Amino acid sequence: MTINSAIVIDIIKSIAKTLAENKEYLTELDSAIGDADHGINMDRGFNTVLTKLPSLEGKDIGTILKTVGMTLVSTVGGASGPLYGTAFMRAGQAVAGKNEIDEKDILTIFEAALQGIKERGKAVAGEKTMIDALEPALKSYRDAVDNNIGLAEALNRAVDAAKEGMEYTKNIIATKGRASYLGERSIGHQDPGATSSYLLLQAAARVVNSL
Amino acid sequence: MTINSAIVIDIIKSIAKTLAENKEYLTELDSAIGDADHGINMDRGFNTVLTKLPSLEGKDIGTILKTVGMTLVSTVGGASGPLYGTAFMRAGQAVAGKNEIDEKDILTIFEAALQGIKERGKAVAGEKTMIDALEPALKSYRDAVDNNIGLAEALNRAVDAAKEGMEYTKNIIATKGRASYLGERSIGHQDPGATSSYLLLQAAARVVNSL
Amino acid sequence: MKKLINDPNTVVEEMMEGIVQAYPQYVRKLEGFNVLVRADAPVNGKVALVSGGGSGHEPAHGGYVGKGMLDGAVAGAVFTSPTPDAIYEAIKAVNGGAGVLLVVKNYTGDVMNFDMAKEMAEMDGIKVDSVVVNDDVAVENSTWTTGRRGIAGTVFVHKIAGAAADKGMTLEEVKRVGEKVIANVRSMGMALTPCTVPAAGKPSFTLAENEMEIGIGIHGEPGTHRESVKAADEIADELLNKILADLPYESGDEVAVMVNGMGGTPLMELFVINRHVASVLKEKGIKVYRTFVGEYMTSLEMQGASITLLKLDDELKGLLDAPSDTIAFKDFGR
Amino acid sequence: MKKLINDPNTVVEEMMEGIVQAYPQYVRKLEGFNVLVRADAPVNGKVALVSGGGSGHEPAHGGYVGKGMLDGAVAGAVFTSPTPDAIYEAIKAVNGGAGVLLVVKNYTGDVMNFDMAKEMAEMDGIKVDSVVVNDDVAVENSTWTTGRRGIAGTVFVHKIAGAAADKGMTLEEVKRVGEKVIANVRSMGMALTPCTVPAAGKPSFTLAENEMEIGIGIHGEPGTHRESVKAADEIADELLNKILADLPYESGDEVAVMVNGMGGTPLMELFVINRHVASVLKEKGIKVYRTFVGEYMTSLEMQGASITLLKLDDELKGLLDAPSDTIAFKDFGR
Ligand SMILES: Nc1ncnc2c1ncn2[C@@H]1O[C@H](COP(=O)(O)OP(=O)(O)O)[C@@H](O)[C@H]1O
Ligand SMILES: Nc1ncnc2c1ncn2[C@@H]1O[C@H](COP(=O)(O)OP(=O)(O)O)[C@@H](O)[C@H]1O
Ligand SMILES: [Mg+2]
Ligand SMILES: [Mg+2]
Ligand SMILES: [Mg+2]
Ligand SMILES: [Mg+2]
Repeated sequence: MTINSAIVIDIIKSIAKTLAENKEYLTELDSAIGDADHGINMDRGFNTVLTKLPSLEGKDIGTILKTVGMTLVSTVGGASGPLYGTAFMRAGQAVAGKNEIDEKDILTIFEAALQGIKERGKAVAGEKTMIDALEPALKSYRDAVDNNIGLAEALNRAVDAAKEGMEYTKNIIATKGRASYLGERSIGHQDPGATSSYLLLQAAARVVNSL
Repeated sequence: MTINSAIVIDIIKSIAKTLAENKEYLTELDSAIGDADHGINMDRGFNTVLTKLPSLEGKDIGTILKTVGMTLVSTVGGASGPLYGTAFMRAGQAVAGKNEIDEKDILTIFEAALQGIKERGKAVAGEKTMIDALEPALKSYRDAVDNNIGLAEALNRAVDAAKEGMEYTKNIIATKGRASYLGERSIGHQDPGATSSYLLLQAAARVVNSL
Repeated sequence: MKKLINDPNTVVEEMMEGIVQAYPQYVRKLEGFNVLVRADAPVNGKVALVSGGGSGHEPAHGGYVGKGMLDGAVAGAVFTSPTPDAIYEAIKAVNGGAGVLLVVKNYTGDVMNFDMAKEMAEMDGIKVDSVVVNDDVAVENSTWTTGRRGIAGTVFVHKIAGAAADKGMTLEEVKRVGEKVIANVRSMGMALTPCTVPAAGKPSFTLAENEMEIGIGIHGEPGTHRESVKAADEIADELLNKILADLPYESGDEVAVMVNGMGGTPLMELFVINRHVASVLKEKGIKVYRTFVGEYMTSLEMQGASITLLKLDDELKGLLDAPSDTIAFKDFGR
Repeated sequence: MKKLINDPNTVVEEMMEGIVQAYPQYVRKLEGFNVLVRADAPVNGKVALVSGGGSGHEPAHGGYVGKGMLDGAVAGAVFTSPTPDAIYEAIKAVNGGAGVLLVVKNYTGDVMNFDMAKEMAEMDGIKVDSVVVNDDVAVENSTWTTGRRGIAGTVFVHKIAGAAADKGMTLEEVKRVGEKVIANVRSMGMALTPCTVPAAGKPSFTLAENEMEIGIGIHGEPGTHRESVKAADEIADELLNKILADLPYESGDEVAVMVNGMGGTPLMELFVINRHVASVLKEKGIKVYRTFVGEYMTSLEMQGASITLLKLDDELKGLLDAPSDTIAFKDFGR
């Protein structure tokens, strides 16, 4: 199975919709251990992305992803803006010029994106951030691709792993981001960024599964 | 029956006690149509008066009342401070040098006090102020004295008239003092100053009745 | 009641100490009285200004003591006008031989206490005069009532009469200027939340989550009426309309604007209000000469705002632009 | 949620308009961005200072734009650090050829966004450097965390580095001065009430009538722990003790004190706090060189306070005393 530019645009729309639906939920999670804006931030960013999509129709996937990234950087703000923005920008660079991508390309995208997040945020897994959802998701996805089990199923496994990682964030102390100021008090709360990462992957998988 | 300096001091103590007991009640009345401080103001004033009483023992009644008045002026503040302060100061002037007073002297005191309040506050009866308690009280007292029915009973009648006047303040619009800013909205609420005047007369009568 | 205080009975004294500790370069306290005077008082040969009122309106009035504004500020108990003896001490301490002008807000208590102090000082041979500020248009003027209240517009009287005194004008002149400001200044306020007098321990009124109080004073009194909360622009319109109808203000007029917070209002919200005020005035052809947004005349922790317009002529403009250096009102002049 | 706003989605833009309408003599807004720069920017040959952060901290940061402090302030959404493109525009607009210093508060988001903007500006050949303020002692420092937060102490960095730039120092020198302030400034805050992000519509945490939150930041985040409310002096002690233990401060040291309100705190209460701070410092032989009491770095309508101590040497004293003229920080100098 391959994904073309039109599908990528559908995926972006699906992500935007999911984040809009979960705006309050994400903000609520952020109010427990952060500053109560994560859902608002993500929704503001992807809302602006939606307004850019018409102009991106027919463009290559690299351009689409890079534009999404730049839009997020310039509208989200906070910690998640540069992180997700960098992720999408790096993803776009990784598939520059391509009009169709397969599961291998998506692996490249995924790796580039996570690498970008790690470099920008100087964090590693286990610090109660989005990385705790994304890194296990990437691992599952890579294993699935290595075993040739098909894109849709590979994405589903990534989503499952992200969910597990997201839930795992409840058990650990935050050492990066705003929640780190809470120390022990951050335990028991699920990380908002890990949650948005899970939702984002889930929204993408949903589109691919419906193809 | 005559009243000597010691009894005057007892009366002042009784007033202080009554106002302390009614501090919250008076403040609550003032919060409905004023600025929620009348009980606090009166209590602060009479508390300071209490501290001055020891030094007043053996002094003539004029001096006692004048000192009470000056103390109220310098500790109560607000509208009630100058008004009650002036009342007591004028009362003191009216019986300057006397060590014993009878019901006629008390009539003089009462008239001087009310006159002082009216001059200081430029208000008349019917404006929803302490005058609405004091003026009918003075009238009843004067009638009683004219009919020679005795000091205690005369004071009791004054208290009854003050109570009626105080209750009447519920039915009228304030045109003086802070409550006047409420216009129509002041109707239905009892005036705090009329209430403290009633309480003050009641406390005085109580002492005289117990002689 | 949650407050950062130690004891409702000593809160005013402790506040006064905190002010003097923080700003000895601006003010000193008169021993035994809750009176702040200029650090360099009395200023010889200058007309001195004394104002004051209940506490709970901070930065009024102590925050306006200094060069180009007040010489002395007298603080009563919370929301209770100060007593004549304290005002009298203030007058004596700031009198520099050219007379003293009292700037009084129009409340029965304030007027009576300041009057008594004036009488006391005059007996000492000090030249004292007073002006009474009554800028609040929420309350209808009438010969049957005590007249309008003095609220945030008072700060313009401090500033402009203060500048007049600083320029060396006589007591009569300073009074004339103060009265000109009073004749041309109009204000109105509203509250989203009530406030709690420390010694009372509970709010002076209650408002439901969707209610606001319009036409409030600055002592936690209820206002003229209650409404459902609405958008900031509509609230600003409601206040502005009453103000604009009152003087009236006409196209071509120049005004100074004050958007004042009641103590608990974030600056963000005051600026949102100012945006609309500016646009309405522009539409009406009324020129905004200068704007002041902030907390100038407050009611403890109340959330809410008042709007003040001061109609200016050349004399008032010049004095408004004169330099002032006080704790809460600094202006380099221009 | 009761607020004097029109729409949570436009509140920051409307606030910016309200600021510019009120104070055109101090600031202008960059078209298309929530960026305020000095009315006279760029100042040729002077090192320019740019700071910023989420909105909701007013008067920070726009209130500190002007002579002797910041050249530009970038406002993000409420409590959300601004985006690199806006910061980049600010840098370009204020660059007077001598380089630009970014004053960043230590939050992951702020640091990343300012870093990205710095990279963008450097690609244009603009000399940019940055300092990161981390004065909050509530959060233990550790190599395992993101380090301490930047809170009210940031205003001292604006003031002192701003004065250094105003005196004509080079970018390296201004940065050195900024870092000296950072090395010597410590703060800690607490809240009696939470605050509500307009777009969120409900408070970020809740507190019972007898509870307070200690060790809060300035974004409505929960603090380090919760306690029963106590007397102002005890609260001040709790904050002061952590601050004093941190540097440490010694007898004979000279400090500047800032008692900062969180947005909804009456000045009265801040002065009560300052009274105790002054007396504790006096007892310890620490000399208070200057004190600042007011709302400098807020969290919307939160009631609460923070205490900041800045240890001074002669250089810092001289720069602290230099004149500044901004909307919210005016100083005649001395
Ligand atoms: N250094 C970091 N690396 C990776 N993710 C991070 C880092 N810091 C924070 N995050 C993520 O960002 C999320 C918070 O985003 P958001 O609330 O939008 O920004 P802010 O914390 O600035 O308000 C956190 O839940 C966390 O997952
Ligand atoms: N002009 C006046 N003449 C007589 N009594 C007055 C006048 N103005 C106010 N009062 C009385 O004072 C009372 C209020 O006193 P208080 O609350 O102590 O002062 P304030 O109104 O300054 O807060 C009113 O209830 C009223 O009875
Ligand atoms: Mg957040
Ligand atoms: Mg009262
Ligand atoms: Mg009062
Ligand atoms: Mg944020």
